[in-house]
Order: sequence, then structure tokens, then C-alpha cells
Amino acid sequence: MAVLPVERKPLSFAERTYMPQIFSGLKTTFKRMIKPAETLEYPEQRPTIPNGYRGVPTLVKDPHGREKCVSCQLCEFVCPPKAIRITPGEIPLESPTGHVEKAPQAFDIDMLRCIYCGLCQEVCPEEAIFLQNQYSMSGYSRAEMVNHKDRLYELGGTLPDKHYKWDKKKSAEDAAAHGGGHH
Amino acid sequence: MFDFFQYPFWLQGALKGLAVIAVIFPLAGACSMAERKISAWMQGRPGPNRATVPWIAWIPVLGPFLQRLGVFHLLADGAKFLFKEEPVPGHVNKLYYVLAPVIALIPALMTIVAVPFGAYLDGAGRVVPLILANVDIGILGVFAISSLGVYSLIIAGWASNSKYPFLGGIRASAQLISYELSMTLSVLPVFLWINVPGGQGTLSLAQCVAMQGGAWFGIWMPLSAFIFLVSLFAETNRQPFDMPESEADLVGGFHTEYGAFKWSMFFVAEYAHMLIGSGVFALLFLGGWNPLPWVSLADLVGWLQHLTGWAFVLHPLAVGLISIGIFLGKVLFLIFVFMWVRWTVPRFRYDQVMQLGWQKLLPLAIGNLILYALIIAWVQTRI
Amino acid sequence: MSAPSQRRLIFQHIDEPGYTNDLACYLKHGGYEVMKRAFARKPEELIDEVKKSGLRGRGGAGFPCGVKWTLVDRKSGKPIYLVVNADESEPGTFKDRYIIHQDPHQMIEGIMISCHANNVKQAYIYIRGEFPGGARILEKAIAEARAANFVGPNILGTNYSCEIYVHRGAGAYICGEETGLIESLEGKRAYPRIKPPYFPAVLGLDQCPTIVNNVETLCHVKHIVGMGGEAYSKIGTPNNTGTRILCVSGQVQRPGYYEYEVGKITMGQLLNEVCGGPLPGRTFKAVIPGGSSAKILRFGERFKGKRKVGAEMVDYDWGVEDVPMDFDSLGMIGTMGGSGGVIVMDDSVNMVEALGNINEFYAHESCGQCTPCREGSLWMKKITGRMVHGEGRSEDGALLKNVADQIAGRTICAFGEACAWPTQSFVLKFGDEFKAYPEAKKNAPADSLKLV
Amino acid sequence: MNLKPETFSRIDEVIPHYPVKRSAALPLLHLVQEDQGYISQEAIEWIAAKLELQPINIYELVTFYPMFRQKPIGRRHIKVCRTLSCALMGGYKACGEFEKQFNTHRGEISPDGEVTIEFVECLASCGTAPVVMIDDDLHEKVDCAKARELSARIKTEAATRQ
Amino acid sequence: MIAPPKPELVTVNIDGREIAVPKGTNIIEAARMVSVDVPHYCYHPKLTVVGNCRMCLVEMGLPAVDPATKAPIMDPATGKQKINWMPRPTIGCATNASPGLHIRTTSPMVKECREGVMEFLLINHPLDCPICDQAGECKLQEQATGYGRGYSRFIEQKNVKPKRTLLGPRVVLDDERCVLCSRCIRFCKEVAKDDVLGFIDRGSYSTLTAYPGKKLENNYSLNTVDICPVGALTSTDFRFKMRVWFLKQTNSIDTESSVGANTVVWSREGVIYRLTPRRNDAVNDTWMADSGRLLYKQVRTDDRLATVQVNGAESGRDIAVNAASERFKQGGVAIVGSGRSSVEEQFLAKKLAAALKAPAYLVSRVGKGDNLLISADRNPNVRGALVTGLIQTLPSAHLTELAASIDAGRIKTVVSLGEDLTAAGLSAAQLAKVSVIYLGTHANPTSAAAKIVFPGLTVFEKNGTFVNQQFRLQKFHKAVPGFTGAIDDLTVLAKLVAAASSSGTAVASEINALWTSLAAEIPALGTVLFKNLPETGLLLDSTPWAGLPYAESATLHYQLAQPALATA
Repeated sequence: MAVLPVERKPLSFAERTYMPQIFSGLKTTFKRMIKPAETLEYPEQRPTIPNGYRGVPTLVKDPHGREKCVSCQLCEFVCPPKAIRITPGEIPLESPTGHVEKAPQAFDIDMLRCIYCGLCQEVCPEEAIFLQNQYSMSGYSRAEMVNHKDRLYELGGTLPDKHYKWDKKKSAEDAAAHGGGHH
Repeated sequence: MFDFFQYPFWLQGALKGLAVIAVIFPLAGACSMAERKISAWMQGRPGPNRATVPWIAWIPVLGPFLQRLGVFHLLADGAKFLFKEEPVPGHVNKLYYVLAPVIALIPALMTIVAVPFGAYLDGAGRVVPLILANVDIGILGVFAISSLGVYSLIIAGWASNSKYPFLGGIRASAQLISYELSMTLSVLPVFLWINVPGGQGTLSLAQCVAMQGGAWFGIWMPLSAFIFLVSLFAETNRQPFDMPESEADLVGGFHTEYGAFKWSMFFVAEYAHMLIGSGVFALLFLGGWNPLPWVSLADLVGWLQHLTGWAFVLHPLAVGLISIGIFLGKVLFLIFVFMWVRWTVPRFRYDQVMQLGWQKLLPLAIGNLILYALIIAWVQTRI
Repeated sequence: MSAPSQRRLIFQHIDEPGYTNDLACYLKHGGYEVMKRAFARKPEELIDEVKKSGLRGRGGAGFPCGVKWTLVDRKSGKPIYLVVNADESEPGTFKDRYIIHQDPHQMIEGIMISCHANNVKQAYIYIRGEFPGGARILEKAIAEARAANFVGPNILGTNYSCEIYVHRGAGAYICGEETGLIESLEGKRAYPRIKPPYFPAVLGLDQCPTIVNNVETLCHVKHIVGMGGEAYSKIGTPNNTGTRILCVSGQVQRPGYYEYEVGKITMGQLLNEVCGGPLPGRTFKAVIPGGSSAKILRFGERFKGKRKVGAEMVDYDWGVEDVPMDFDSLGMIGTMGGSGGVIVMDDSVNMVEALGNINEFYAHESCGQCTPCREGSLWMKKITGRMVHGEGRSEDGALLKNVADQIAGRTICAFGEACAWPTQSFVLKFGDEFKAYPEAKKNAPADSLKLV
Repeated sequence: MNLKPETFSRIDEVIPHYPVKRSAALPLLHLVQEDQGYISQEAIEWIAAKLELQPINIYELVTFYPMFRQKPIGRRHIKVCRTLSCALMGGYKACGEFEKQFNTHRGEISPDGEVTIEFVECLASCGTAPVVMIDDDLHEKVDCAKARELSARIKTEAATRQ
Repeated sequence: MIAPPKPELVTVNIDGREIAVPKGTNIIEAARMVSVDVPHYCYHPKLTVVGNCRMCLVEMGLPAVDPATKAPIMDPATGKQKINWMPRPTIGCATNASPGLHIRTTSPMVKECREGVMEFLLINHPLDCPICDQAGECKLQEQATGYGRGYSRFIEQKNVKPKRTLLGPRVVLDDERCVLCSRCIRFCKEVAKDDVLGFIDRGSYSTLTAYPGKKLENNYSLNTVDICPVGALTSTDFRFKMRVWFLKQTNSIDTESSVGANTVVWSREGVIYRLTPRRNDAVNDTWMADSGRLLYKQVRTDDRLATVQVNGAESGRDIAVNAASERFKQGGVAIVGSGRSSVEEQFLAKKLAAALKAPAYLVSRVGKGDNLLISADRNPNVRGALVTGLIQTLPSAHLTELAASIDAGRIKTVVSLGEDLTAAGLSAAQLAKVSVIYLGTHANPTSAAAKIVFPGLTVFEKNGTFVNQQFRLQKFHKAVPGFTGAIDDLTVLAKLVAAASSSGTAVASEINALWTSLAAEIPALGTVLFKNLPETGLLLDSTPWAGLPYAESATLHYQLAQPALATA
């Protein structure tokens, strides 16, 4: 690697005493002191959350209350700090959402590990996991800092669904069952 | 006029000591509060504003105002320091470890007694300084005692038996020595001037004030004032010279291993040093209790009496309070300057501190002394 | 130029008053004489005659019959089977049905001659399930022939025995494909086989060598052996010898069967003169010349190029009316003679809907074995169906064409081409109609012809 | 398996026509369907056993070939050709007429149980389009008028039978 | 070792690269030899070719020859023989290598064909990868990524077919995912000889199904799941348990019989999720019995031995070894080895027997073979005991000789390597007479009666080798960490050997170190070492044991060698 000597600007006497800089610094701090505060007083005042904010990851349900996650485990796979742990499970056939077949039995996100990167949201093929506006997570123990499935749904709530993929599928199945096939 | 001087000697001493404690401790606490508030304002924050006390908080306007000002944090902090658990790490030398904060406090509080903080006019219209121990050695006493404060740092650093405190202690001692010289040299011209040829030799700070009824020495000898001020920063380990503490590289420096009340004693000592240093600076260069340059306390009182026509203005008590107020105002302003500088100028590197002390300030102080010696000699031989 | 008169070989007696399909009537008209003579000859000679005749298969592909026979594996020692492809299911084709119903013995004679020529001991007539009457007629005819010792053991006193059985299909177009037919005959789903290695001539029915010939082809064999290969080859045009039954259907005045020497009649003569032209008040719009899978021709388009006449190359510039009805000419202009089913459409027809009808047929008939045809045919049906039901987009024509391109040439059997060609040609030639269809659909009169 | 005796004899006759028994699957299915009207699951298993096959082999065929039915149909089976030539000449109209006459829909048994109307693919009589096959009989050039006439005939026959 | 006959080679040219392949190799296999991937669905190397998926379409050309003279036609531009490229693509699976055959797999036409076929396969596919167990090892995913167009033009309604159909007790069918490749049907017909699957309906509505009332329940049904290129057939046992991309694959050997089917163990974080067969053309092709796939469940059971025990009390390993050593010093030791132990364990058992001058026995397990991949001998490694010399003759099911010795009081201590002695015919009274040293994985009456118990490892938790019925030496690898508390059998055995030998010198227990002495002491193994043993195994010379009356009858790649001198 070549060494590139950088010519420094020669300093004037005043500059070498640093005094003008110190005084201009003092001026700055003083001016700043008499201006109103910039800070948000957190618990009373809440920030307005901008779009695309990446808060606590949550699971959401579709407007019909169906859990959207099908435990494909892609988020578990993609999660850089391995904060997500899913135990897949099967939906019984007789259940109203039996046509979806698969849903998580357990879904844990360890918020001590989570780095809020949002990859889980990005990778989710079912649009079931979202980093929403919730930004404060606290607890008294490590165990408390693990969000289980119930808590994740409670945090996530319901989001509008643009696709209704599974509903469409179900209606197609019902139509085929009643229409009696194709011939 | 006061029965005070009729009290037995020991009672006087005890009362004076209590007065010192009663003044210095709250002042130190107020300073810490001010520091947090000022730093917050300078950083665009509101600063501490949470703590509140029920009944006071219910007072309509004042309660919230005091809360926003963070006044109650002071109480909370004090209470916290008192009631917090006092851990003593296992690896320390217990005796010196406990001793260090006490040693820190002693010179800080002791110095106070030699610092005049106001004056009144006696019946003859003479200005009598208010001082707890009007010793003639004055400034020398202040210097002598306050320099002892560094021992506490060294002891704390050594007793902690841990590398950061140790380094902090070393730095403290080196720094103190480095800047003590410049500081002392910088005040010499003032005393050269005070001690007029043929007059009684004195190192009294009160005399110093008395000599500033006209122009302040700060105006007279700006370079001295400057050197003294910079050295004062270094002596009190304030930014940009807080090398012994230096939380970025030494965690907490000498007090890394301290907590709770012991730590608060260091804390109070630091502010006491600041207060004394500011006081001395005010006395030496800012005219002490003289309200303005070329306006002495006596002038002020005279005008007041003349303007208002109230006789009690000339009463020693009133004059004393006015003078204390003026003096305290100057001290507090200087405290503010300390804080202002702290949140403006970044900390020096240690070698820069040494370089500045030995290679810049010391020659400057010597040059300054020689220059003023010549000037004073010239002026005084002329007059 | 007026249309030449018909040259009836197969239909020599059919439609004659009093001609019935029983043996007595057939014998009265000189039936089984050719067979008797043929049985006196060596099989190799008969194959040679057929080769000399230049007879091309009448089932659709036009493969030379004689060549097909020579490809048969005779060394394996396994029995050789002859399967008659009477699974006439190409839309627009209806000649075999007529032959079976009107003159079954002609076909049986042709079969027996072919069997003798190829040393076949067992022949099957695979007849469409939709022809229950035809199957009964054939069974009766075979019983008659068996009784007369034309079929069965020791035929005509020789030590040659051959049986013919009628096998009914059950409604699958794909059985018209020879390997599909063989699979079906084996009692399986009619999944065409991959070639290689399953060429019927080597690995056909039950992995034995098998000859699969169309009904009309076998009838021609009878006439070839009767008149001699040389003489037969003089009929028609070189490389397109013999006569051919043209089945005209759709919107013309007189649809029906017409037998002509191959290549001696043009499309225009056939439609305008023989069939009496378009329906009153209509004009011809398009014609499919060889069954629904052949590529469509649009009236008004012109075909230019060079063709071989004798030894030299001659320029040609034809309209649709000028095209001679033979394999090569139709092939040259990008379509095919196929099975001879000519479907005529006039200006009342919307081509998108016509294609929708055809696509529905192919989607229904795809066997589902290999991917492109299975998925592609249904997709094309879904696209045209969607268009017809009012959800058309202007880009659908291009999409249809592209889907069809993805099918043709990539399937196991020729069904891929069969279902892709109509779409390709419809979009190519009536692209404007496909683009405009979403609009046209909105303005269509309520009583317009329904095709889907 | 409960079949008519002549069906049994025809089954026994047809099996030796083929070098491999399996080939007789289609003829057997035809025979059973003619006998019973449709192919029941029992029939599939019976045929499979008869031909020494697995039932799935026969099931595959029944579902592949559209002519085989797994459910009973009406007494008469009206099959209307819907392929291009017939459609061009009005096949859809003819079918609609039949539906109207019997008050039913394609693929269903009419309410009186008399007919089942179905669309089928090409019946190979395109020259006389549109064509309709009623059971085994082909009817050509079936326009709306003829469709009404045919319907009337079926209804009369049904009435006389009762 | 017997060299296979040299096949006739023909040279073909694939994407410009010449390669000599055995005549009759198809294009897919030939291309694989030059690392060219020809995508396919329906083709499977061990099943008949049907060519219905059309994914393997390639461009084919043959050297031009003059039709009259048969002389090659040269291309003046290149100076080589001209290639006549066929205008239509051809399928790779049904095209066999012939001399001079030229293949292009990357031409625009081939690319377009693949894009077309991929699009067709996907238009009616439900695209429910998130809930599909095949995701991650799905050919549709892989090839759509590799060869697909990347977008869909299909806006119509997809076909609806039955989902979640239980084809049998172990196989679930999702018809919408099926690409109708017919591999499963062919497998059932050709390999399992249980023709229950078929297609019904036709065209795009074709549906895979089992005949109503019939179930796909033969012992090879799960192979259909393995060969299904998509997620149409899934295993009930593995269904929704874990995504395959999390799973680590470890090569292993099936232990249910002496066939020694090659397997892959799929595990994640120490938990095994499934076993699948591994291709070995000389042993199991690509198949495996369903029964063997459940063997992983033995790893985590409640009756696993987890503590070293001495006289019923929990103890430490070295204490137990010392206790055993004490018993050895009293003499009268017998060793019951196992046909389920690895070759290495048998070798150390033999050393132990030699050091103690103790008789060694084995217990046979004979069941009914199914002539496919389960042989009559249900011990995976009886041949290993022969090779290592632990036994000289084939074992019997009952330890009558040992029982007699115990009754006679000659035997005071029995070392059992995982064999349940009560099951092998010893009575409780006989067991009570001796002190049993038991080294095994699971609790049983013998471990309960044993004075000293060493908890051992299952086949999934250790490295080792087996010798199968063909005398093929095959190795298995440690897939998951050992059960908590269990000790590697080799370590225990090595310590016991050291304790038993007069010199007391340490014996290697690490597998590679052990193999140096194995190879040195057993001539049949020649120069083989564990680390250089091929994953598909190595056939040993079986002539020294040719005449023995083995229990096996023929299986997939095994014919019982008739004693050569039987007639002489």
C-alpha cells in the first residue's frame, strides 16, 4: 500500500492557540442552551412512527381471524441471529381452516436475540409476520423476553389482506365439490 | 453586635464548621443539579425533570415548575447516596479505601475558612471582610491546603488496587504538580501590586478585594487571569482536564471502585474545589464583592442609601448580605463557565495536558511575572 | 375450368340404388374375386404391388403404406398383428363410417389381402365406441365372410388362417393415434408410446410387430391388388396417387362425400361447383382442409413459391380456391391433406369462437400423459373460453399463439401438433379478429351463432 | 356379479379373442355397461378379477373413456354433437331445444327420469350436421324442429310404455 | 474383489465435449458424466422410461452420411463430419447413446422447451410451497429456478383436485401438486409388485389415486415419497415435522436385516427427523423398506440406558471398569457378542475374549425375507463377526451351550454386548447364577439383572462398519451426538480389554486408530481403513466362509451363492 503524505494546512497563530475555536464553540453551546429543547419526552410524548418502521416482529391474522402463518419456517431459516424458533403443526381437517393444512404449533421469537432486521417480514411468503410499530420490549427475565405465539398474535392483531389466497382456494374447492367436476 | 464572638472558642469553631458543611453540601448538590440541567440545555434536552414531591407538586404553578427544573432530583440523589448499599470491593486496601474520600473532603472544606465571602462597613465606614478565619497568609493558605486534595485521589487510586483507579491517581498527582506552578506564578503579579512599597506586606485576599475598588485585576492583568483560570480547570480536574476521571479511557479513574456515599464525598469535594477556586478567582480578578469595576461596595451602598433614603441599607447586616450576594453571583457565574466549557471543549489527551502545562503555561506564567514585575516596578517607582 | 367428374374406386357401388352391405350383394358385384387372386400370389409380390402403387395412408399423416409394411420386423418370430384403425374421430372426417356402414365387405377383403401379404394371423378392427351400429354391421359381415370361408381357418382352402375381431373403443380421440390405439387395444389407457423405442412395426400390440392401417387405406389395397400397382399409380398425380374421399362439412350448400383422383380437383372447384357454394347470402371466410387439426386457410390469402412439376421447378401463385387437393400441395401452403375432412366457415362465424370450439375438443381429448399437450390444451381452452365469456384481452391472441408454440413438436405423439396447429394458424391468419374480439364481443348480436 | 346369462356367455366368448387377457377389458366394460346401464364399483372389481388384474387397472379405464359411466342415467341417452361442424350448423341450438323439451340440463337426468342429455365430441357425421345420437341411433340434420319432433317421439314412447 | 465386465463404449458429444459412455446409456446419464444437468421429472434410473414429462428435451444430431454410399459427409468449414441436427427436440431419457451422437443442452431451442414445460407444469400447480414438505428438495422449485421463465402468464382458475388424501398408513397424497410423472405408479408395479396406484380421468384433470378401498400399504410405500419429484406424495411420519433445509445429512446403514441398505440420516440439532435410502446400485438401488425408516425412533425413548451402574447403583465409568476387572480376575468369563454390533466392536470383543480366554457366542435372529430388501437374517452384521473371527460358525437363536456351562458352574461372569440373554434362552435362574456385565442401549431384563451396566450408543450416534450378506463392508457415520450419559461402546470395550489383558496396556478406541490395528490383524480387510472405505462399501472376499448355511434367500442384489463343491 502506497503511502500518500497529506499536506496539512499551515495554521495561523490564532489557530494554534485554539482560542478562537474554543470561543466559537462556547458561542455555539451557549446559543444552543437558550433554544428550546429538541427531545421528545418519551412516555408522555410518543414519536410518530414513520412508514416502514421496524419495531417488534409480530404475527398477524387476516380479516377473517385466520392465522396467516403456515409455519413454513423460512423466517426461522433466514433469521440472522436465530431468534425465531417454530414448531410446525397440522390443522385438523374438520377445522374451518382445514384447507390450509399447516399452522405453527409453537412460534417463539427471542427478543433478546432479535436484531430488528426485518428479514423475516421480507421472506414471509404468507405475509404473516410484520415488524410493526411496537418498539419497546422489556421484561424481568430472559423467559419473559421470548414472545410466544399468543403474545405475537396479540401484538400483531389483524392486517388487511390483499390476496385472500386461501379463501380463494377454499371457494374453488367448494365450487368443484358442488359443481361436480369438469366433464 | 453579634453575640457570636462571645461564644466559647470551640463552639464558634463547631458552628463555623457546621456552617461550612451546611453551605457547601447544598451548593455542591445544586451544582450537580445545575451541571445536569446545563448540559441538557446545551444538548437540546430538557434534562432531569421527573422527580417530584407530593405536596409541593400540588402547588399550582410552582410545583410543576420545580419539577421541570429538576430540583427534587437533588433531594433524591442525596437520599440515594445516603441510603444506598455501600459495597467495599474485596481486593482493596480497606483503610485507605475508606480514608480517601474523607481526605478528599477535608482540604476542600478547610480551604473555605480562608476565603472571604463578603464584607460589611463598620461604624467608621471601613470595609470589614466577612471571613471565617481571617488569617494573614490568605492565598498561600488556600493554595497550601487545597493542594492536599490530590492526596485523596492518589490514595483512592492506590487503595482501589485496580489498574484504572491507579492510573487515575497517577495522572491526578502529575497534573496537579504541573499546573500548581503556573497557577502560583500567575497570581504573583497581583500580590506584587498589592504589596506597595512601604506598606504592610500581606497575602490577604480581603486586601486584594479592597484594592479592586477601581479597576479589577482581571482588566489590569488579563494574562494572569487567563493562566489562573486555565490552571484552575486543571487543578479541579474539570473538562477539558479531567484526566484522573476520564471515563472514556479509564472508566471512572480514581473513583472507579467507589460507590454510594463514599463516591458522593469525592463528588462534593470536587464541587467544593470548584467553588473555592471560583471564589478565589473572583476575589483575585473579578473584584470580589465589588459590584462592578470602578464601583466599589461602599459606593454602591452609598448610592443605595442616597437613592432610597433607607437607613438600614447601611446596617452591617444589609451590607453583608449585599456583598455576599454579589460575591456569590460571581462565583456561580464562574461555576457556570466551568460547566459551559465542559460541554464545549473536548478532553485533552494526557500528553497534551502535560505539554500544555509545562511547555505553554509555565513559560507564559514566568514571562507574565517578569513583565508585570517590570511594569509594576516602573509604575510604582514613578508614583 | 370446371370441376372434373368424380373417380369412384371405394365408392364404386356405394350409393348405387339397391346396393346393400350384405355378402350376397357384395359377391354379386364381384366381391372377393381380388382376394382369391391375391391368395394365389406370394405375399412379397403383394407388398411390392402396394409399394409400386405409391399409396399413402389415408388416416391423416399420409405415410406411404408400402414402406410401412416393409418396416415390419419379420425376424423376431413373434406373431404379426394387423390393426384396422376405424377410430375415425377427427372432427370433419366421416368417410370410414360410411364405408363401414355401406360396404363392410370391401374393407374385409382389403384386410384379408393385407393380412395375407404380411403373414398376419390375427387382425383387429378397432372401431369407435360411437359407432355401435357400425360394429354390429362389421360383426355380421365378418360372420358372413367366415361362413363363406373368406375369414377364419384355412381360408379358401389354403393352409393360411386368419381371424378378424371387432374391438370397440369407448370414446377417446387419442385412440386414433396408432400407439395409443395399441395401448387401448391392450386394455390400457390410450397413452401413446414413445418412439423410439416403441415403433409399432417392431414393438406393437403386446410387444409384437403390428401394422396399423386406416379403413380407407385398406380398401385401396384391394383396388391396388385388383388393378395392379402400376395401374393404380397412374391415377392421381405423381407421389399423390389414387383417389381420395373428400368429406365436406360446414357452411356450404351441399356437404357430403366426394371421391376424386388425388390432386385433380382444386379447393375452389370442390366448394363452389361440387358443393354448390356458400349458403344463401353468405361468403366463404375460411376453410380447414384436412380435419380440424389441419391449419386453417383464409379466403383471400395468396400462396407463392416454387413447386416441382415432373422434373422441373415451376412458380406458383395460388389463392385458396386454386389449391389442388393433394398431400403435397396442401403441405406446401402450410397446411395438410390430413384425413380429408374439409370444414367450411362463412362470414357468419367469429373465428375466436370457432377456435374456442376446437380448443374445447382438444382439451377434452388430450390423454394427459405428457405435459405440454395436457396442460397446454386445457390452458388454450381456458383462454378462449375466458375470451368468449367476455374477459378477453387484446394480448390474448399472442398468448394463445405462444402457448401453442410451446406444445407443437414437444409431445410424445402428434396430438401436440393437432391441438397446436389450429391455434397457431387461427391467430396467425385472423390475428386482427383476436385483437378486436374484446370489443366485438360487447357488440355481438344476441342471436349470433353459438359455438362454445 | 349379477349379470344376464347372455352377457356371461358373451364375456366368455370375447376373452379368448385376445392373446393377452387384459385386452378384453374394454369389451367387458361395454358388455357390463350394456347389461347394467353403468359400471359399478362391484363391476370394476369383478372385471379385474376376471382378467386377473388389479381393480385400479380397470378403474383407470372407466375414468379415461368418456363412454363409460359410473352412475346410472336416464332411460334414454341423448348425445348431441358439439364439435365444430355441428356447432357451425346449430348444434348448440338443438341441444338447447332438447333441454327445454325435457326441462333439464346437460349432464343431468331429466326430472321424469326419462332422458339424460349430454354434449359429446364428434360423432363422425359432419356432412349431415348437426347430429344427435339417441341411444344407438344416429339422427342427422337435427334442427330445432327435428329436435322437438324427436322429443315428442320419446315422450310418446314413454307414455305408451307406462 | 470381482471386476464387472467391461461394457462396450461409444463416444458421444454433449455440448461440445466428447465422452465415452457404455452403449445403451441414455442422454441424461451420459450428460451427468460430464456434469451437465438435464432436468427431468419422470425419468428415474431404476424404473422404466415413459418420457411423459418432456422436461429432458434436448437437441440431437447425428453425423451426416451419404444415403447412397454410407460415406461420411464432411463439413468443409471445420473439416469434421457434418452433423445433421434434428429440427425437433428429443427426450433425453429415451434416447440412448449411439456412436457420434451429438447433443446440445444449452441451445435456445432447448432453453425455450424447458421454459415452456416448466410453465405448463406450474400453471395448475397450487404453488403452496410454504405448506409443502417437499419444499427445499422439490424438483419443481429447483428446475423452475434453473430453467423456468420466472413469471406466470396464467390468469385463469387452476384445476381443483383432491388434497390431503391418505393413500395408505404412511403416505399422504396431494393431487394438485402432482405432475403426473407416474414414477410412483411404476415403482409400485415394477419394484414393489403391488399395483394399487393409477391415474383416473384424463387430460389436465388426470388424478393420481389408489383404487377406492385399496391402500398403498406395502412395506415399500415410502419409496414413492422419495421418488416423487414434487410434493404430491409425502410421508405421514415426516409430514410437517421439519423443513428439509434445516436437516443435516449423514450416511448410515439400515440395521433391520443383513441386506444393509444404504441410508441417509436427516437430523437437526441432535434430533433425527427421518431416514431415507441412499443409492447403492450393488445393494439397494435407491430403495428402502418402510420398517427400517422408523428405526431412528429408538434413539429417544424412555428406556434408553443413561447411567453407568454397578450393582444397581449409579456409578462412574472407571469405577465400573475396575469392578469388571475384578470379576475378570475371578475367571470363568463368557462373552455374548452381537450381530448388531459394528465390526470394530466385534473386533474388540474378540480381543476381550482372547485376553480372558473366554468363549464367545452370538445370537441369531431369523425372520422371513421378503425377497426385496429385507433378508431372513435380521442381524446386520453376522458376517462381520465371521470376518473379525469373533465366531467361527453361524450362531443359533438360543445360547444352549452357554446355558449348560452356567448350569455346570464353569461360567461366573457373562459379558453381553447389547444382547438380551433372556430372549436368547437363558432363564432368570441361570442369569442369577452369574454376574452379567451389560453394554447396551436400552433397558431389558438382562440390563435389569446385570451387575454392571454400561450405557452404549445406537447406530446413529457412532461411527462404524457392518458387513452385509454379500460380504460388503459398509460404513456408517455418527449423525447425532450420543444420548446424555451414554458412552461410546468402543471406549468401554477398549478399557475392558486393557483391564483384562495381563499387561494392562491401553487399546485404541478412536475409530481411525482402531482401524490401523484392524487392518493389520485381519487379513480379509487388506489395506482398507475406515477413512478410505468408499461410501458405497467394499466387497470382501467371501471364499473362506463360502460353505456356511446362511439363512438368507435371494434379495434385490443378492443370490445365495451355492456351495461351489456341492455337486463335486
